[in-house]
Amino acid sequence: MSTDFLYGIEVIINGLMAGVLYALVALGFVLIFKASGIFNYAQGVMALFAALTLVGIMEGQVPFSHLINAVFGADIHHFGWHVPALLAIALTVILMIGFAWAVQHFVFRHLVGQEPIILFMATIGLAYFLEGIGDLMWGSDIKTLALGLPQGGSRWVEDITAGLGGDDFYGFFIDKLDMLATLVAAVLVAGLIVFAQYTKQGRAMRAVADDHQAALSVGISLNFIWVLVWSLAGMVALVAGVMWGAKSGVQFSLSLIALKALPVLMLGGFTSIPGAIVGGLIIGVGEKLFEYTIGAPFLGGATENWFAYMLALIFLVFRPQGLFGEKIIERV
Amino acid sequence: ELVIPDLSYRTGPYAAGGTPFSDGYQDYFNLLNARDGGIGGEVVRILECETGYNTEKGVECYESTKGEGALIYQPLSTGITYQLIPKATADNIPMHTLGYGRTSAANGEVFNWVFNYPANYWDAASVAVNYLLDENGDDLDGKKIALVYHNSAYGKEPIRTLEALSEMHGFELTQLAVDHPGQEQKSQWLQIRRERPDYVIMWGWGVMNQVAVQEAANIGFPMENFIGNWWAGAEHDVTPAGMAADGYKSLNMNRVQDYPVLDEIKTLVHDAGNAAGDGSNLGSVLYVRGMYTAMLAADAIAKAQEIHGVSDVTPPMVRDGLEALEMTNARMAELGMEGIGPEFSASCQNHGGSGQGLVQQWNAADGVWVPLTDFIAPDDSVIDPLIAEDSAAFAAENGITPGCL
Amino acid sequence: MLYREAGDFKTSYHADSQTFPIRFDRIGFWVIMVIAFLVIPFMINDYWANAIFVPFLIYAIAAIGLNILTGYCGQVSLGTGGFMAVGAYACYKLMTGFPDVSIVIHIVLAGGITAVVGAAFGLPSLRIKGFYLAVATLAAQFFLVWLFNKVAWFYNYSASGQINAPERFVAEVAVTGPNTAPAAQYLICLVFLTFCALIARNLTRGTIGRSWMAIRDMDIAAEIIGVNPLRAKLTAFAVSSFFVGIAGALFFSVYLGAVEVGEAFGIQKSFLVLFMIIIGGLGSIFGSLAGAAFLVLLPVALKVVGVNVLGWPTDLVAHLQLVIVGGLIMFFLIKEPHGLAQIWRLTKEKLRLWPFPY
Amino acid sequence: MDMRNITLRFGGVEAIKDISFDIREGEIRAIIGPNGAGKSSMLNVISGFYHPQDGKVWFRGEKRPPMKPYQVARLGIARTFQNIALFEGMSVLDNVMTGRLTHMKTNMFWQALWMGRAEAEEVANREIVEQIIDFLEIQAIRKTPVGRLPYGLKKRVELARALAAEPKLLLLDEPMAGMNVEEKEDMSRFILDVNDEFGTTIALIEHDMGVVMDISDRVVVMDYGRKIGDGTPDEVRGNQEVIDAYLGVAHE
Amino acid sequence: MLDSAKTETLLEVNNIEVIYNHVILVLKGVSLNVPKGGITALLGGNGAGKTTTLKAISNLLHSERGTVTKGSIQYRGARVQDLSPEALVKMGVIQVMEGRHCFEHLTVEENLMTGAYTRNDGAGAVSADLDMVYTYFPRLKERRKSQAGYTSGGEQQMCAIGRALMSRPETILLDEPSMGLAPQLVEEIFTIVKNLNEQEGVSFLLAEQNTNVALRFAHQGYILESGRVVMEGPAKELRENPDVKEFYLGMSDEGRKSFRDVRSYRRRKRWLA
Ligand SMILES: Nc1ncnc2c1ncn2[C@@H]1O[C@H](COP(=O)(O)OP(=O)(O)OP(=O)(O)O)[C@@H](O)[C@H]1O
Ligand SMILES: Nc1ncnc2c1ncn2[C@@H]1O[C@H](COP(=O)(O)OP(=O)(O)OP(=O)(O)O)[C@@H](O)[C@H]1O
Ligand SMILES: [Mg+2]
Ligand SMILES: [Mg+2]
Repeated sequence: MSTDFLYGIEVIINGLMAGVLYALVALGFVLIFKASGIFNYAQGVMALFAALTLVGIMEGQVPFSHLINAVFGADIHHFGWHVPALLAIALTVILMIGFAWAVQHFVFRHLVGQEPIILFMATIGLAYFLEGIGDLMWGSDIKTLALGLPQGGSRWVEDITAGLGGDDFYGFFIDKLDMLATLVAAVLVAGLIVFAQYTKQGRAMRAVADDHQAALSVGISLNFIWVLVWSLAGMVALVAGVMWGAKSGVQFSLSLIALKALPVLMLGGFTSIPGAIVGGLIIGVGEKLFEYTIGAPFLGGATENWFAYMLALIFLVFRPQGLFGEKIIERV
Repeated sequence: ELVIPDLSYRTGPYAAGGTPFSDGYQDYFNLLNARDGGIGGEVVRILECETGYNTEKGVECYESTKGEGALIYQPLSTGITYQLIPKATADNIPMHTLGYGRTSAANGEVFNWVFNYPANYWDAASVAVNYLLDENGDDLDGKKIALVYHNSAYGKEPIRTLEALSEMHGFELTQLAVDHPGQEQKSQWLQIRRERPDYVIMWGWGVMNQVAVQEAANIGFPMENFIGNWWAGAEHDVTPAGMAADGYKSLNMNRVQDYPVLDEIKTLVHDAGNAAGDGSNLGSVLYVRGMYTAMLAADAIAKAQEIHGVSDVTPPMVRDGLEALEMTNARMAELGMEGIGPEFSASCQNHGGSGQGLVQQWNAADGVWVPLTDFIAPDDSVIDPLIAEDSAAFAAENGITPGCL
Repeated sequence: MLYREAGDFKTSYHADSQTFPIRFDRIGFWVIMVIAFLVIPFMINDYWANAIFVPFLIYAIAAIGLNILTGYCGQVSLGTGGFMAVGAYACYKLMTGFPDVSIVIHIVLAGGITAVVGAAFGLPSLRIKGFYLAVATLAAQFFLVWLFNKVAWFYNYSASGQINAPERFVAEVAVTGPNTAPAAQYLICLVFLTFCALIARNLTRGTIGRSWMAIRDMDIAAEIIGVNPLRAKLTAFAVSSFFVGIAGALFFSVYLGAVEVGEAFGIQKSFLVLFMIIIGGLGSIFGSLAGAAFLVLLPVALKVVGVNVLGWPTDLVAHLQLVIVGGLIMFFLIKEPHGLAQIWRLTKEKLRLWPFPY
Repeated sequence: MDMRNITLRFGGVEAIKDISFDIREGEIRAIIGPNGAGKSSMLNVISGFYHPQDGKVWFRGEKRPPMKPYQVARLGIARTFQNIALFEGMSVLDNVMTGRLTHMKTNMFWQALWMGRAEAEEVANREIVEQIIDFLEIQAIRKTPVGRLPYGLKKRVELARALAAEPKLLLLDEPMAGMNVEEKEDMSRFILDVNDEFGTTIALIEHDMGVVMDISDRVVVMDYGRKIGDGTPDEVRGNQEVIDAYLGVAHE
Repeated sequence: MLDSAKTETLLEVNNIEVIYNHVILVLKGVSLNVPKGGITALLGGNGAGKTTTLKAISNLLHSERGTVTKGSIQYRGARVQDLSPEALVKMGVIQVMEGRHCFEHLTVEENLMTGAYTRNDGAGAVSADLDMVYTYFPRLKERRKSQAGYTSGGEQQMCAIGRALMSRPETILLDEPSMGLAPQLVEEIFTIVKNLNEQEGVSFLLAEQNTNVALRFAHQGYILESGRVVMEGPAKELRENPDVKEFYLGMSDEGRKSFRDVRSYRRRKRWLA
C-alpha cells in the first residue's frame, strides 16, 4: 500500500477521533435544544466552568478568593487540602445540578413561551455571566488537570501497524486520550438515546420541545424537565471540559470549543443525539481530509475552521434539518 | 508626578500571559516609589486599564488615560499597537513595544515615536536560526525546519525572514498555520509526524502554545528540537503538559534568574501589601519581562530628566530619553538585574536595539526555565533590508518624510 | 399630561404613514437632530469621540443593517463580523487603489460590494431556516476572515497583514488618518447614520418591508399570498449587508484607523451586534440605536464606576463587568423580551392612559 | 378552474385519490367532507403549495404548468388558511396591505427614497385597502397588532388580506370555524357580497352545513381522498353516501 | 339535569380580573361556579374572554404575559391561583387548549401517552385508557404512528382531546372542542363528553362558539361579553331566552333564517355597554 494512502487513512482515523471530541460538546447542545428549543450558546462556557470547578475543588482553592481579598483586604487562596479526584467529580456534578436549578429558576422559567431567538440571546447572556463568575470564582490563570488521564500516542497501535507500509511509514498514530474519549462518548450516547426515546421523562422532554404551553396543559412540569436536561447537559459539559482540558490545560479558551461543535450540530441535526455523533465524525474526517489533501498543500492551511462550516452548509442545502434532525414541518 | 498607563489584560483568552507581565511592570514602578520615592524625586502614578486584548477597548484605554498626562504607552498587543501608532504619533506620546508590535518601527526615522528594542520578531527568527546553526556546526543545509504559526498578523511576522534565511542557509522550510484559537492542531502535528522535520519553530500565543506542546509530546517529537518564540515560552505554556514538556526550548530577550531586585520587590512591595497582582507570579518569565520593560521605561525617564534638567518630564521629553537610552551591563548590574537583557544603545535611526535573544529550556522536574545560551546576535544583513523596505512602504503610504525630530 | 396622542387626527393617508405620526415625537426628533448636528460637534473631544460617540454611531449603522435582516426579515445572521470585514477591506482597497476619489464614495461603494457578497451568502437561506441558517452564516464569518487573512492582495502585501487607513479629506477636512479632529470623525459617522436610518425607515414602511415581515412571520403563508421568497430574502441580505458594509468601512477607516481582520471582525463582533438589536428591539430602527447606545455605554460606565470610583482592581472589574453585562441581558430579556423599543412603546401606551393605571 | 384526475400522496398516505371537479366563473363552490378527507390538501394543490403526483390543473381554459405558490398568487388566486396564518408581528393594516403586494411595483431604489413614486403607490393602494377595511368593518382595529386579536377577528382580517389582492378566485379554508352564529351570519354576508359585488369566484371549505347549504351554488363532497358527491346543495343533501359518510343524522 | 344549588361546587371563580402585558385589561370581574359532575358551558362572542378565563383557571396565563390581578379561584375550596399547571393536573384539572396544540414531532400515540405523564397507576391502566381513547376515536388508531404535525385539523383536535382523557381527569376545561370538526364528529365528541360526565363523573367547563350544541349538552351556562358575565343560568332557560335565541342560536321569532337572507340586516344589540 502506498504511504500516501496509508497516511490518508491515518488522517481519517484521527479525524474520526477529533469528531468524537466535537460530538462530546455537541451532545450538550442537543439535549437542551431537544427539550426546550433553546439553542444553548453557553454550552462551551459550561464546559469551562465545570472543568474549572473540578480543578478548583481538587486543589482546595477558596472560591471567590480574589474578590474577597480585594473587598476585605484579606489574603486567602487555598484551604490547604486536596480532594481526591472521584470525590471532586461528585462534588462538581452536584454543583452543576445546582447550576441547572439556578438557571431554570432565575432565568428560563420566566421565559417560557418566548421566541427561540430570545431564548438564544438569554443563553449568550448566561455565557457571559458564567464566564465572569468562573473567573471570579477560580481565577483566570491556566490550570492543570491532574486526573491521570492517558496521554500520548498509542505505541501499541503504532508498532503493529508500522509493518503496513514502507520505510517512511511509521505506523498509525492514535492518541490514547482520544480512544478514551471515544469510549466515553459511546457510553454517553447510548445512555442518552435510551433515555430520550424510551422513558417517560424522555417523551415528556420531546413534548416540551414542541409546545411549551401544551406541555404545561397536560401537566408536564417544565421546571423539572428543564432542570433535568440542564443537569444532564452540565454533566456532558464536564466530560467535554475534562477531555479538552487534558490537552490544553483548563483555561478561558476552553469555552471556544462551542464553535467547533456548531457545525457538527448543524450537520447532525439539532435534535438528534445520534446525529451529534455522526455529524461529529463527518465533520472531523471532512475537515482533516480537506486540510490534508487541499487545504495545507494548496490553500496555505488553517482551513479547518471554515471548512467545517462549509461542509455542514452543503449538507444542509440538501437536508435543511440536518442528517438526523426532525423534519421541519411545513404546513398551512 | 509621573503618569504611566498600563494597558493590561487580566481577562479573556490571553489573561494567563497578560497577568504576570502587568504584575512585573507595575511592581517595578511600585518598587521605585517605595525605595527611591519615584524617579528623580517624582512619584510614579500607574493607571491600569484593562484591554482584554481587544483593540476597541485598547483605544478606549488610550483615550481615557492620555488626558491624564500619560508619558509612555506599552499596550502588549500587536493589534492595539497598530491602532495606536498613528494616534500616539499625532499626540506626541512615545510608545514602547518590546518584542512585539510593528517590526519596522525599529526604523526610528520613520517611526519617531515608537520604540521596539531590545529586539523584534525578525530578530527572533534570525536568532533561532543562528542558534540552530550553532548547534549544527554552522550548517543547516538540507535540514528540514517546520514553522508552526498562529494564523494572524502576529504569527505571520517571521515568515519573510525565515524564507530569506532558508534560501541563504539551504534549509527546507515548511509552514503550518494554526487558526485561532488553536485548540485543535491534530492535522498540523500529524503532518509534522509524517514529514519528520529536524526542528520545529513555533510562533504561538495563548492556548495554541499549550496544545502544541502537548501534541508535540503526543507524537513523540523530541522536545529539545522544538523551539518557541518568546511569547511561547512561559511557565503556563508548558505546565499543562506536565513532564512531557521537559526539554522544550524557547527564545527569550530577558534572562530569567534570581535577581537581587526581585528580593527587593518581595520585601518592599509585596510584603508591604502593594503587589499589583496576588504576588504568585514573582520571578516568572513574563513577570521578569514586564519588570524589564518597566526598567527600560524608568531609565528612559531618568535619562529624559537628565537631558532636560527637569524632574516633571513631558511625553516628548520621555521620547528623547528613550532615544538616548543606553543599556550596558554595568547599568543593569547597578539596578540589581545583571544580565537581564542584551546591551544596546538607541539612537534616532535605531529604535530596535541590538536584536539579541537567548535560548532557554524548560526543566519540568524543577518547574523552571533554564537559560541555555548567552545572548545571540541576529543576522542584521538579512533583517536590516527588510526593515528598510517595510518602513519605506509605510512612509510612502502615509506621506512621511523620514528624518530625526 | 406630558404625552398626548389624542386629538391628533390624520386627514390623509400621507400624514398617517409618516415616521413620527405624533406631534410630540416629531418635536423631540428635531430637538435631538439639532443637538446631534449643531451642539455636540462643538463640545466633543478625543475621548468622547473615540470611546463613545464614534463607536456608537458605527455600531448603530451595523445594528440597523442586522435588524433589517434579523428583525424585519427573520433571518438570524451571525456573519455580521465577516460582512463588516468585507466593507473594511473593500474600503481599504478602494482608498489605496483610487486615492483621488472621495472617501464618501469609497464608503458607499464598500457598502455596495458588501451587499453583493451578502446576497451571495444569503442564497442558502432559501433552503435553510432558523438556527440552522444562523449557524450556516458562521460559514461566511469564518471563511471571510480566513480569506482576508490569507490572501495578501487584500492587505496590499504588507508585512504584518494589518491594513492602515491613509489620510483622506472631505471638504478639506481630514476624516481619516491620525490628524482627524474628533468633530470630523463624529460628523461623518453621524451623516452616514442619518442616511442609513432614513433609508431603512423608508424601506421598512413600504412594500418591500412588508414582504420582509411577511417572510419573517410565516414564510409559507407569505409565499402563498404572493411574496417571492427568493427576492425578499436576497434583498434583505443585500440591504442589510449594505449597511453592515458601510459600518465596517467606517469602523476601519474613521474609527480604528488600522485593523487586523481576525481581531477586529471576529465572531465576537457578530454577537455584539446581535446583542444590540435584541436588547434594543427586533424589528425597530429606534431599537437598533438604543441597543447600540446601551452596549457601547454600559461597559464604559461600569468601568468608570468600578475602577475610577470604587478603585477596585481592573481585572476584578472586568470580570464583574462580564457578570453584570450577562446578568443584565438576561434580566432585560425576562422583563421585556422585545427590547428597549417595546419598553418605550408600552410606556407610551401607559402614558396615553395616564393617570389611569389601565 | 378545472381540476382533472388529481392524485396526491404523502409517503404512504394517499390524501387525494383521482379527483376531478370544476369551479365555474362567478359561483360559490363548497368543498365538504369529514376530517382528514383531503379538503385542505385540495386547496393547497390549487394554490400551488402541494404538487400532485398525478393530474392536471386547468385555470381559465389553460393548462397550468407547475408553479411556485407566489406565481399562482399573481394569477389572481388568493386564499385564507385553516389555522390562521396572519403575520403576527404586524398591525392589521399592514397585514391587509401585504395582500396588495402582487399589485405594487415600485423598485427598491424609489422605495428607499420614499418621496414620489413609492409614496404615491402606497397611498393609492392604501385607499383600496381602506375600502376593504370599511367593507369588513374592521376599522377600529386597523393599527392593532394582530397577535392581540381574538380568533374571529383574525379570520376576518385574513379575509381582508385575501380580498385586498382583488383575486379572481378566492379560496376559503373554514372561514367560519370558531365563530358563533351571529358572526357566521356576518361572515356569510361578506362572502355573498364579495361574490355579488366583485363577481369573485369562491371556493370554500366549511363544516357548518347550515352555512354551506345556504350560501353555496354547488358542493363537492370528499371522503378519505375520494369524491363521493357533487352537485347542488339539495342534490348533495339527498345523497345517501354523503349522509352516511359525513352528515350523519339530519342536521338541525 | 343537575341543579347547581344542590350540588357541591367544584370550581369557583370569584370576580377575577386579567391583564395582559400589564396594560390590556381583558377580564373585568368574572365569576362562575362549576358544580361537581356537571357540564358548564361558557359562551360568548369572539374576544369575549372565554379562553382567557380558562387559562386563568388552569394557570397557563403566565407564559402569555397575562396575570390575574384581582379575585380568587378555588378548586374544592382550596385556592389554586398560585399553583403550577402541573399541580393542577395532579389535582385533576386539565385543559384542552384552543387551536389543538398537539406535539407536532411526536407521533399520535406518543401524544396520547404524554397525557398520562402525571399518572403513576401502572402501565396496565394507562394502556387500557389508550384503548378506550382509540375506541372513542378510531381515526386516531389508524394514524397512531404518524407525526401529529402531519395530521389533518380534525385529527389533531381528536388527538388533543384524547390526550386530556389520558390523564384521567376529574375536571376538563375544554376550549372550543367543536372548532373545525365535521358535524358528525361534533355530535360524537359531545356524546363522548356526555358519557364521560355521566359514567365517569367527569366535570366539564367548556368554552364554545357552537352555542346550539353546547346548550343542548350542558347543564348550565354562562354568557360572557367583553370580559363580563352578562347572563347565567341553567342551559334550558338560556335556550329559551329570546336574546340568546336571536344572537347565539340564529333564530328569530319566525324560526331559523337562511344565511343567504341575513344580508345587511340589523346592528347588534348589547346587554352591556
Ligand atoms: N404534508 C403532509 N404530509 C403528510 N400527510 C399529510 C400532509 N398534509 C396532509 N396530510 C394528510 O392528508 C390527509 C388529508 O388532510 P387535509 O388537511 O387535506 O384534511 P382536511 O380534509 O382538510 O381535514 P380537516 O377538515 O380536518 O381539516 C390527512 O390524513 C393528513 O394527515
Ligand atoms: N396574549 C395576549 N396579549 C394581549 N391581549 C390578548 C392576548 N390574548 C388575548 N388577548 C385579548 O383578550 C381578549 C379576550 O381573548 P380570548 O382569547 O380570551 O377570547 P375568546 O372569548 O376565547 O375568543 P374566541 O372565541 O375568538 O376564541 C381579546 O380581546 C384579545 O384581544
Ligand atoms: Mg383542513
Ligand atoms: Mg378563545
